[in-house]
Amino acid sequence: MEGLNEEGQWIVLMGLLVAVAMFFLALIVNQSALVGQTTAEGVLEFPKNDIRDLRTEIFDCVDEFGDTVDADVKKDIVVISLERKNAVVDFSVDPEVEISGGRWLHPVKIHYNNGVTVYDETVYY
Amino acid sequence: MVNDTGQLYTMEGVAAGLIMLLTAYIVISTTSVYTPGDTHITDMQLEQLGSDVLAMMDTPDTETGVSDLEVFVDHNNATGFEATFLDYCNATTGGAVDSLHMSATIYYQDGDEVKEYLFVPADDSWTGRESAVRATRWVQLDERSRGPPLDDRARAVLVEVLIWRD
Amino acid sequence: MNGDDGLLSLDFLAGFTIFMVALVVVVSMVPGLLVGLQSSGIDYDAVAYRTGVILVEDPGWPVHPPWELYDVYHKDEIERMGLAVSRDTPNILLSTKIEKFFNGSADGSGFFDYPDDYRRRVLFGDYPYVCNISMSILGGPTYMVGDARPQGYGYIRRVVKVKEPSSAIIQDNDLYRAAVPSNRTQFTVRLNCSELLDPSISPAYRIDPRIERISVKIANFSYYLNSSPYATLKNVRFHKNYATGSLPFPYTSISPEKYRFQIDGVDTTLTPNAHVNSTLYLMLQPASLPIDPNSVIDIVFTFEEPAPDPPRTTISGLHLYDYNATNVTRPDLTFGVLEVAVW
Amino acid sequence: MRVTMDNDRAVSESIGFILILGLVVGSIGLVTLYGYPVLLKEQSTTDVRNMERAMIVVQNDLKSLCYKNVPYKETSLQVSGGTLEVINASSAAAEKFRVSNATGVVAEVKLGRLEYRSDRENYVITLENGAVMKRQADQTGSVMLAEPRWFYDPPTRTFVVYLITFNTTEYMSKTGVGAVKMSLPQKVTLVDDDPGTVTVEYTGGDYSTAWRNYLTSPSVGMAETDPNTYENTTPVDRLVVKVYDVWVHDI
Repeated sequence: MEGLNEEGQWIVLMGLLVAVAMFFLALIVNQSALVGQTTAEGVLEFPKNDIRDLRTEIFDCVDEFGDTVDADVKKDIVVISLERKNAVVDFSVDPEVEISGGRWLHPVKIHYNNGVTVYDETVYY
Repeated sequence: MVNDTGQLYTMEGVAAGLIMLLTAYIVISTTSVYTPGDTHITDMQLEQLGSDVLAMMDTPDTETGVSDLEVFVDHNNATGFEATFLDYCNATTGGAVDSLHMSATIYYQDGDEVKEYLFVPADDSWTGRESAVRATRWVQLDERSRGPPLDDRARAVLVEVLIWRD
Repeated sequence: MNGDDGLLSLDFLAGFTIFMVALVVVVSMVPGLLVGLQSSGIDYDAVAYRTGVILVEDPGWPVHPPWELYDVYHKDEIERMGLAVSRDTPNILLSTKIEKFFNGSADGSGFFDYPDDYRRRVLFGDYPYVCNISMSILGGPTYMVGDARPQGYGYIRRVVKVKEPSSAIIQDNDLYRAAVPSNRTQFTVRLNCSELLDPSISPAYRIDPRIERISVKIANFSYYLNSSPYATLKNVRFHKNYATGSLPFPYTSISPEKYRFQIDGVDTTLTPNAHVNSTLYLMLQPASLPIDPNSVIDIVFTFEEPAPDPPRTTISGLHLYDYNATNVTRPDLTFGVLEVAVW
Repeated sequence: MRVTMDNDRAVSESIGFILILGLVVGSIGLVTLYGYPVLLKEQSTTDVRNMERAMIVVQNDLKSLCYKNVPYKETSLQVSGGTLEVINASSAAAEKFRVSNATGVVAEVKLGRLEYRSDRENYVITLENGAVMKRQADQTGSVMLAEPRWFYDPPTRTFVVYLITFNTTEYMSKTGVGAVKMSLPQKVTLVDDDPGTVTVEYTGGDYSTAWRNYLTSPSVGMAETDPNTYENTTPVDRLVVKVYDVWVHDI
């Protein structure tokens, strides 16, 4: 009789314990199923390379035309940006001004908006 | 008497086992955690690589030089573009060569319309069902007698490259 | 009762075995249940991406003076190791930064200790990440730091260009041959920093003696010999802002961390008083001279023959170390690829 | 305690057995009665949340197709506790956006959508026109979980509208593991440089609350003038309407 009472019971009880543990585990797993937005999506969403590329292109324009940027080229950039990059782009180049260090540079205003990221910059180039 | 107890031990084992298996079955059948495979990671890596390659092709090697990219586009040198692009993006530090493929299209503006022409066509590995990414780069072309489709005026064109892994 | 015990343990064994088998089956099912929660793979890729961005798009910190010039005693002041030439030139890396960065090992023989220094200065984060960072330069060396890659790791590959230091090679130039040679003659190489550090020149192509090596080579010295097999080089001195007195410098000892000077291919000090037959080569390590953006540095080679001897060299004049391509060779940017693996 | 008495044994054995059996049966009963329903409820909630997440992943694919000009996208996902179906843009059940300027209609597009209906909970999750939305079946309210990318750019006074349609060649629905395969064969960009007042009209109904909240939010900045009809509150110098025809090949 002690064989049954003291040794047989715990096999069933252990089984029960494991079962209950699994139940709780399942509840926890269910709770934590949702994960947030991943880093990769965040990186893809943020148009870092687009903005850098646009800046380089605008500086190339300034190199070529100075402050009288060719209207056709500006239109190229604005229209193609909207069509292919889905971004509203605007930029303007002002005549050179003297900045510290006695250098004469063009103030270049760049505006970029693709509905998720808005980027505005005035850079002296 | 002795036999009875013996059987009970076995039955208890079976009972405990059944309870656990049943619970495991219920638990597993009800918790269906299935996160869609994060394909965006490979997309992100490829996109970064593609942008890097185009940016580096657009960087002249010397201060007064003209970038490779500009020369290729300006002189419609598709084979040179393709070779350089694939060289750059398939290079690894270990010396092994990666298996990336590409096609490229150039977008330009013509009378209020954005038009395109295929610069580098896709090779045979393209079936239309690849997980591809796109990298783009602006190219500023000087005024020069160039011939169609890009006419002589100075213009900004957009080079778009589609990259996929074999 | 005693006979019972024996029988009982056999049956107990059977029951217990069934229980254990069931438990093992169940336990083996549970990890499959938890697999959906595992997201460390994503994390590794994110860390690799971030490390790639730091290395390729950031010049590191501190910037003035740049981190790669810190010696082993000031290593702790290095906060972040980035390889870019400047903030405005992403993907263009400086070769001296690359050399310093990959000078690391696990056994303490390198400048940096792997993995501690790399964890703190490029990988970041509380988790002790392990990495393998490698870089190869087209037609140049391949660098690597870290452990061998296991199965499954976060990865990013970046394509870059590498900027190598400039050098002035003076070869068979008639401008530096004096018509009337004298017993004591001086040849000067001038670095005008306000010209060199002109902000209108992109950092990607700039000659910056503060962060890059400067080297001067007189390739075919016999061209300047005055019908004699050799000439005597008394010394080499550095002058700042046209001052007559020379700058303080270890002129009389060989110190590789400051400079390297060779006569006919043999290392020597800057006060050699020795014969020159074929070549002179001087390389100044970055920031070995106290240079500010407006200083003018003159490197003066003085040749002097003892009194009764005739003049043995015709070399004299001023060579400008500037952006003129005939004066200074600036190597083209070279293509390179950088791989980061993190796990 | 060592027991030596014989009659103790029999008594203890049956009581012990009954006790254990009772305990086991009792706990199984309790778990079945209370625990299992909780687990099921929890599971269907999880199914719905998983589906929200999956829809956002599909929305990311859609973003790649439309905004990044990638020709083809495919994502595998598991649909459980409900059904995922595609409602073709040409079907009667498809909702509609009409965009007009001062002089007339610029674009009128039937959208089509990707829709998940939960079996147990009455939730419906929908990917329509680039937005992920959720509502309870048979009720009027709805919320937007992930927004589309319409925007007004104040410095250039540009208003950009994206209309995304879902097209299929046949009826599709799915339970279990499947892959959403989409491609973008064509898109149309309409630019109007002097639109005057821009009017956006939404017809079809189920998600009018979600769209109202979105269109009147600061990022878009429209005002509702009639039920489901919206006008811009800030002057628009340039109206850009982009229409994307997305083809769903399989789910």
